[in-house]
Formats: sequence, C-alpha cells, structure tokens
Amino acid sequence: MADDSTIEGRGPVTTLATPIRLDFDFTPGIAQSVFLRGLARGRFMGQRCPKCGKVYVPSRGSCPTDGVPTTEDVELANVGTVTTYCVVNVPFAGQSIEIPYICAQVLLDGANLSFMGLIQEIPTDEIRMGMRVEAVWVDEADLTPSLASVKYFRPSGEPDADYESYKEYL
Amino acid sequence: MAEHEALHASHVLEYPYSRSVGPVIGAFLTGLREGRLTGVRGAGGSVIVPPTEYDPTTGEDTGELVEVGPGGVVETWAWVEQPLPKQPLDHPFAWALIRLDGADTALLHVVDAGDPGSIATGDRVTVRFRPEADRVGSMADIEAFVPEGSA
Amino acid sequence: MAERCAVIGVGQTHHKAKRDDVSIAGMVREAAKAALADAELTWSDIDAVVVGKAPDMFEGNMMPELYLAPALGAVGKPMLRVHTAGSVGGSTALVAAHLVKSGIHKRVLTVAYEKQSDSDAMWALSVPQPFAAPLLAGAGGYFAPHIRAYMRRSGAPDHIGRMVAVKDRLNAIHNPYAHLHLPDIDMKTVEESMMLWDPLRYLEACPSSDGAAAMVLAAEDSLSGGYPPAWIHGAAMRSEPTMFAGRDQVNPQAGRDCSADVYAQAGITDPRAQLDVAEVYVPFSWYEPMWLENLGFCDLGDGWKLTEAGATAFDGDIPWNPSGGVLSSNPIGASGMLRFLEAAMQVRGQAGEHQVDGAGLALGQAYGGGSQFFAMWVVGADKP
Amino acid sequence: MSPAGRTVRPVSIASFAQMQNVRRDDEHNEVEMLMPVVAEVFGTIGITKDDVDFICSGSTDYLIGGPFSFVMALDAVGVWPPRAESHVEMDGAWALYEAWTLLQEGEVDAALVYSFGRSSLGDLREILTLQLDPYYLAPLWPDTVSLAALQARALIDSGKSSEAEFAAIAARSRKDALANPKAQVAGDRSVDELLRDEYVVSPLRRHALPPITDGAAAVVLAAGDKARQWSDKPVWITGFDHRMETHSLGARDLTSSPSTAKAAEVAGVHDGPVDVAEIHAPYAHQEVIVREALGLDDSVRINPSGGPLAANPMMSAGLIRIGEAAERIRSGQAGRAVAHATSGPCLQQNLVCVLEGA
Repeated sequence: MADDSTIEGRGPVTTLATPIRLDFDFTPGIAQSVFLRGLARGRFMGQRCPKCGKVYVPSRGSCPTDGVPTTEDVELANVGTVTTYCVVNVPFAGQSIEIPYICAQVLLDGANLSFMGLIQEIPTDEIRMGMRVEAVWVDEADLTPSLASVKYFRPSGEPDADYESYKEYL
Repeated sequence: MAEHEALHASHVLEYPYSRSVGPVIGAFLTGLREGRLTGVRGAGGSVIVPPTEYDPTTGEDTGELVEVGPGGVVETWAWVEQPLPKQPLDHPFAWALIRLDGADTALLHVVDAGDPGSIATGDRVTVRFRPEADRVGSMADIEAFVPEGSA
Repeated sequence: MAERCAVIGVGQTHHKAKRDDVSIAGMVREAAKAALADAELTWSDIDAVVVGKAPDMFEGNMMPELYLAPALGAVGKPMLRVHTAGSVGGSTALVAAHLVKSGIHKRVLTVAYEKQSDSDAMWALSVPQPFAAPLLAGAGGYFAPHIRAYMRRSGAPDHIGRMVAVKDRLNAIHNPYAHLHLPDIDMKTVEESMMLWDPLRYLEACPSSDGAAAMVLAAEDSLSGGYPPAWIHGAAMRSEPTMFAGRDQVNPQAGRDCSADVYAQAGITDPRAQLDVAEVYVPFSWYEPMWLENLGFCDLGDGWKLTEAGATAFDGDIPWNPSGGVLSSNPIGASGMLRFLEAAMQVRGQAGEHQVDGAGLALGQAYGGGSQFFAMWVVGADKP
Repeated sequence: MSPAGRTVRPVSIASFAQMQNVRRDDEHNEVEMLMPVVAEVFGTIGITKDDVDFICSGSTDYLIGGPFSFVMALDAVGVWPPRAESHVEMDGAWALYEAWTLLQEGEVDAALVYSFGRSSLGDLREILTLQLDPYYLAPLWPDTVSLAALQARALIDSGKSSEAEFAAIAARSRKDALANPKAQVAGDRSVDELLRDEYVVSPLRRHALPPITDGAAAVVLAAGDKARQWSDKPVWITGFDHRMETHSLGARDLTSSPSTAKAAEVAGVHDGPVDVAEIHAPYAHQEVIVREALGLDDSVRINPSGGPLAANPMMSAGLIRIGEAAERIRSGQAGRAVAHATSGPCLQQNLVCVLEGA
C-alpha cells in the first residue's frame, strides 16, 4: 500500500492493508478419518445410522436427522448415478480444471447421500441426469487421504438409471 | 484401532485484507504519515484519540479534528518479556495506554522502555515515528513511544 | 402474553460493489442513523441493539459487535450478535422482535451488514480446509444442480430464469439504494450474458455488495416517527440438517414449515390472494419459481407459470421483490434484513417509486446456507 | 420486575451437561464432541430432541479457522423434522439468553441451548486479537493476555487489589477444582508458592491466567408444566440481563465494571441474599472487579466449581457458569445463586443471571 510518489504528492490515506494469517491444527474427526483413509486405499467408506439405517458417505460422525453416532463402517461401490449436475463455465480462484467442465451430484450404489464430483471423458453437452458413472482414481502411488485421490468420474457404460430410483437424492 | 483414529493436518487461514478507512480514521492515518497525532472533538467537547466517527461512550457524531501530543502520560502498562511474532517490537517492551497531551482518552501502543524498571504509571512518554520514507499511513508508522527525555 | 411489535424506523446504505468511502462502523452507522431518523429517535431512546452478519472472515473481525458497540450507541445496553448463514439478516430482525414481543424492551435497534470488499466473498464463503475436496464449483455451482432438478421436475421452460432476472433489475431502477441499475437489460442481454454455471448465466446471479440495513422495532406504547408502523403479524424460523438422505433441496421442508407457521400466526390461508407484496431471497433467478412453490403461492410445479404470466411483476397481482431484490443488491449479511425491511416499507407506504399501491400485508423471507435455514415475517398496516 | 415493569415468566434450568474439559481434544470434530453432551443433557431428565420447541447455540468460526462451523454442529442434535433454531456468534450464555427471551413470550415452553469451542487448534492469544478494532488495535497484534495485564496493573495502581490477592484467587480456584471431576486444572498450591511463578505479561503470573480448554456444554430450559415434569426441584431463572461497554480501552475505567453492575441491578441480584456466585473472570484479577460490581460481600461462596481458572472453554465458559450455579441449588448447597458471563477484551460485555430454588 506504500506508493512511490513523494509525501507531498500523496493524497489522504483512504485504505489500510491489514494482512491476517492464523495457523491451526485441523482434524476432521474420527468418522471422516475413516472415509479419508478409505480414499487413501482407493475405496469409498461410509457409515450407517443404527437408527434409520441410512448410509452416509462421508459421515461426519452423526446421523444428521437422528443425532446419534454412526458407528458401522460400510464399504461402497465404485459406481454410482448422476442425480443432477451443472456445467461450470466460470473461472475462479483456486480452480484447477480447464473450463467448461461438469460438476455432478453422484449417488454411489449403496449410499443414501450424493456428493459433488467432477465428470470427465464425456462432452459437456452429453451429460444427463441418471447417467451411470464410475470413479477413476489417481495412480496408486499418489493415493492420499483426500478427495484428490479421486481423479474424476466417467461414464460406466451401463444404461441410465430410472428417474424413480434417484429422485429422492437430487 | 488405527482405523478409528483422527487424522490431522495444518491449516492456514490467510487473507490480505484491504480496508477503506473513511474520513476520520483516514485523517488520523494521514497525520501519522506526516508525523502528526490527531484527535477528534466529541459532542461534549472532550478530545478522543485515536479519533472515531462516533463518541466512544454516547455514539454521537464527533466533530472537528485537533492536533494532540506528541507527548503524553502512561495511564497503565504491561511488561512483555517475550514478544509474540506479530507484535511491533522484537525485544522486551511495554504495552501502554497513553493519554496524549490535549486528549481525554488514551491510545494503546508500545513503549520501548528497555527494562521494566524504566516505566511506571504516570510517567511521561513521547512518540517516536518511523523514518518518513517508511511511513505508509498505519498505526505502525509509530515505531514506539519512549520515556520523555530519552528520544 | 406476547406484546404487539412494530417496525417504526428503517434505514439502509447505498449498496455498492465497494463502499470505499467509509469504515465498517461508518457504513453500519449510515443505516442505523437513517433508521433512527425515520423513527424520529436518538441513540439514547434505544433499549437494546441486535446485530447480524454472515461469517466474520468477510472482514477479518471476530465477534464484531464488540468493536461496533460504541458506533451503534450500545454502551450500557444489551447487545446480541446473530449468525445463521444467509438467513441471518432475517433471523436478526426476529431476535430483535422477540425482545419487544416478550415485553423485555420497548425499542430495539437491529442492524445487519456485510463489507465483503474488505476481502473476497468467494474466498470467505469457502475457505479451503485440509482434506476437503478440491474446489470444484464455486458459489453458484452449489445451487445450479438444484435449479436443474427443479426444471426437470416442473418442466419449466428455459426463459423463466431470464424473465426473473429482467423483472428484478427493472424494479431496481426505482430503488435508489440498489447496487445494480441496469435500465437497458432485456431477455436478449440476459441470454447473451456469459454462461457461468450451466444453466445459470451471469445476469441471472446476484452481485457481491457492501451495504447495511437497520430497523427500529417498538412496542405498542412506544411508537414514534412520521410513517405509520408496520405491525408484525407473524414471525418464524426453521432449520433442517444440511445434508441428509432424501433431503429435498428444491422444495425444502424447513421452508414449507416456516411459511406454514408464519401464515398461521398472520391468519393467512391463501398467500397469493391475501398478501399484497413479497420480498423474497432470490439470489439466482430460478429461486423465484422455486420459492413461489415452497411458500405456497401456487401448487407444486406451477411456480414458473406465475412468473411467466407476470403475476410477480411490479404490476402483477402479487409483486415479488419490487425493490429489485437480492439479484440487484447483495451485502450477504444484510440481504435477509433488506427483505424484511422492504416488506415493512411497503406496508408503511414509504417505498417511493417502487411502492406497491395500497400494500397492506407483506411477506419478508430470507434463507441461507444450502437452503436449510429459513426466517420469515409477515408485516401489515393494520394492528394484528 | 424488569425496568419495563414486566413480570418475569419463571423458566427453569431443567438440565445441564458439559464435556470433560481438556487442554486438547485431538480426536473429534465439533459434531463428535457435542453428541455425548447433547445426549446427556436430554438423557438425565429422560427427554428427547422432540420434546424441545427451540434450539439456540453459541460458537465462533475463528476457533476452527473456517466459516459456518455452527452449521454442521447442528448435526449433533438431528433437527429433523425441521425445528425453530438460531445461533449467536457469542458465548452460549447469550444463546441461553436468546432462548429465555423466547420462553418469556409464552408461546414455547422448552429449549435446548448448547455451545462448543476448541481453543486449542490455533494460537488463542493471536486469534482473540481479531476481536479488536480492525484499524487501530488489531494491526498491532496486542494479545488478550497483554490487555488483561494492562487492566491488572490499573487495578493494582488503584489500590483495590494486589498480586498476592490474584494468587489467592488462583489458589482457591484450583483447590476447589479438586472436587470438580470436569475441571481441567486442579491442585493445592500455596499463595507463597504461586507468587514465585514467572510473569507471562507482568503483572500477570502464570497462575493468574486461565487454561486453554476444549469444551462443550448444553442446557435444557423449561417453563410451565414441563419445568415441573422434568424436575422435582426446579431451579428458576428469576432475573437475567446483560450489558455492553465501549470497545475503546482508553475511554474506560478498567478497574470497574459498570456494565456488570447495571446488569446485576436489572437482574435483581440485590433483591435477596446470594449464597453462591459463579463468576466468569478468565483472569484472576477480573474476579475482584466483577465481585465488586455484583456487590457481593465476603460471605458469598465464589466459584465452587473452580471457575474459569480451572477450565475456560471458549464460547462455553459463560454457559457453564450458569449450569454450575444451577447445580449448586439443585444439590441443596445454595438457595439463591448468581451466574456471570463475559465477552471481549477486559470484561467488555457482561451478563448476569439470578437463579433460585423452588
């Protein structure tokens, strides 16, 4: 915010730069760590609610509707259904993918909650609700406990899912 | 059971905030850049330093700007033997509330007193600005206050 | 047992991309002083202050009610700080209303703001955290898939979103405080604007604004000001979990329950017929038809037909967002309060060029997060 | 009666629960931390989430360093079907105040209040600096301990207290904490021993500072029939108020707390004898200031739980004061108690809650 002009030539101060940096230790908690460790092995791990039986992936440790701990680990399939999507055509800070690209809600087989994933290996105008997709993982050496381990989803070649089968998971 | 232990990672929350300051704070910061200390007159006539658009007690609009300092009186102080990394001085110093000459409220800044035996409540201190070329219009344009007579 | 409560003063800033002429306190005071002036009161007449805003990371100022207390004349008074995500402006007004309705205070000042140009809204809303997914979509990318789901369910044609975008921006021309004034906007300019998150185009999305809103709420025995009071006929909030199996994000249950509650309190059985105007949180054009259904203004699947028929236009039978709405001004923390405030202005007859003739009963609605937090009130010219 | 001449509707602290206070909870996220506390606060009185009409929480995003931390925390309750729910970016004591105001209206009878905070994740002294004026104060990074030390020095200079009294308060607090299984710091050290502690920021020695604590707490409020159904011996809130002071430290008398005194007056602290006071004075010297402002004489038992010098979970420590005071009445140790909560640098904002047995 210091400028190069002379003191005399400077106008009144109108802005103040106040950079702020804080350092934290972060933990996603026990349940999400199960999910993240699964990713490091190339697997999707969810948890089941003991009360309603729904499977959450990832689980944050509780069933969001019952408020009880989800304790049973469940391994999910590598394939799922696109429930809805949008095509991202806007650049923004932190973005690492070339636009336009498809961002979809993917409902993994066996799960009761979809999550957002990148869809590739298909032209953006061919994506559709109900499309069956499979996860493509990074090379085994590059697997980490992070969603970055999932490179993207791509069409699995199976016939589209029936709207009735996923309409509650939009 | 390793599967049910929590992962950890370091997390940095960082942003270079840029704040518009408005006319009153702007006048004070402009004054600092020019090596002056500025207050503002409150509705009841008292002089508020550092100046705000509002009286710190009643919320009423403040009025004309007035020059204060450069000396003042230590109202209270606290000795920091181990400064934290982001604090203004990297050697032991005192935080102090300083009522500048001509002001009715006290300003928070640091006093570069050397050792805790060289500062006491009621002591007179005076401002030490950074060199003119280094001043940008921020509180850090004041390098520190120092015991009067030692400047 | 509850006391009657009314809005007796309103104030707002000129909303802009960057209010680079003021400090945070200066901006907030601009709205608060206008509300006091409208109520013909001074700082000392106020019993308590309730402040609301979205995440503190927007300004890098933690629990800012502490810093703002003297600027809002709150020294020696009770002061609360509300944060309920995007619905916060609405829920802040509701917390203030409860302080009066409970009989605890006579006159309460409530203020909501965001000075998002101090940082960057996109950053502050989604600060990257360890282990999280790489940032895939950005703000609109969260909502665009739900818009697509709505289109699929209702069979709404593409042009509905564009109609809302045009309608709200043309309304904003008559609101001197609105951030966006786009007199030349039409269906073609919206269609030709950049596609951001297909199906959402640039001109179908809200701006990022600096701004503040303020209101003075008062008990029945403490009214003042030149305009008639806007009486609160109903006030409600509802939340549901952010993500759960079977969650309907197009037509959230929390929104349906919240409107049912607020209508029951206000004696409303047919909102489209009984309400004269609505100010509803529509940050992306398609949320108008979605919320028309969620708020019970029509049957499920018919929201877009109301928009298409012009029912929600300024001269329609139930004008929505005559102020220009969130699509024209979006200081996030204040956006919800602006909806509540504009509803009050309508029934007080003080909305100037965007006044709906003879408005007697109005709805203010705010929602937040991923459509899981709702706040609403119904205000009327007549005493409840 | 409030200043508005209003009759206070009796509302009871029907249940209270808190997490084991620890220096650092390494394992859990907010949801996992809260779930057992919420389960306990319902379980001890045999109710479920479906029995409360309103939920209000208190927390701050800055402790975790990310926005919307309260949003996911709600999953610890399970708000389905949807519920009337609100959140303050304040200590849970103010969340309890918001819920209490709603119950005063008479339209709902029960509320869940909870709060949580992990003070251990970042550098708390730095984080709290962001509470300060962003133009004049925060850019210099004065930390919370240094500001408290300025206040302590002013108190000593005024002749109202001394370092020895600070040490005596710390010694009493940590000794009392021996009897509190949820406390984080407890022990029996003499004043002489404590006075040999090093200064962190002079005149505050190590013992005069609160510990850094991860914690969470919850309260169920009940009015009307529910209050009597859920407890044989309800503990009633008979007065409640909170007040703010200016942010400008240089425009305040740091040695007194007029906001506490005002809140005490409105809450009716002096309308009867006080047996116990739970005071949220994070720094030892602040207890002297708050006690004077509350007008408590030497017969009042202060912080039998050990107080914030024994455990100071950010965003919950105030709510815990109310819960602890209620427990003293419920257990029969007190008939009338006062709880105090504070927020901001040097006791800027203060809340006072008066509790009485049946």
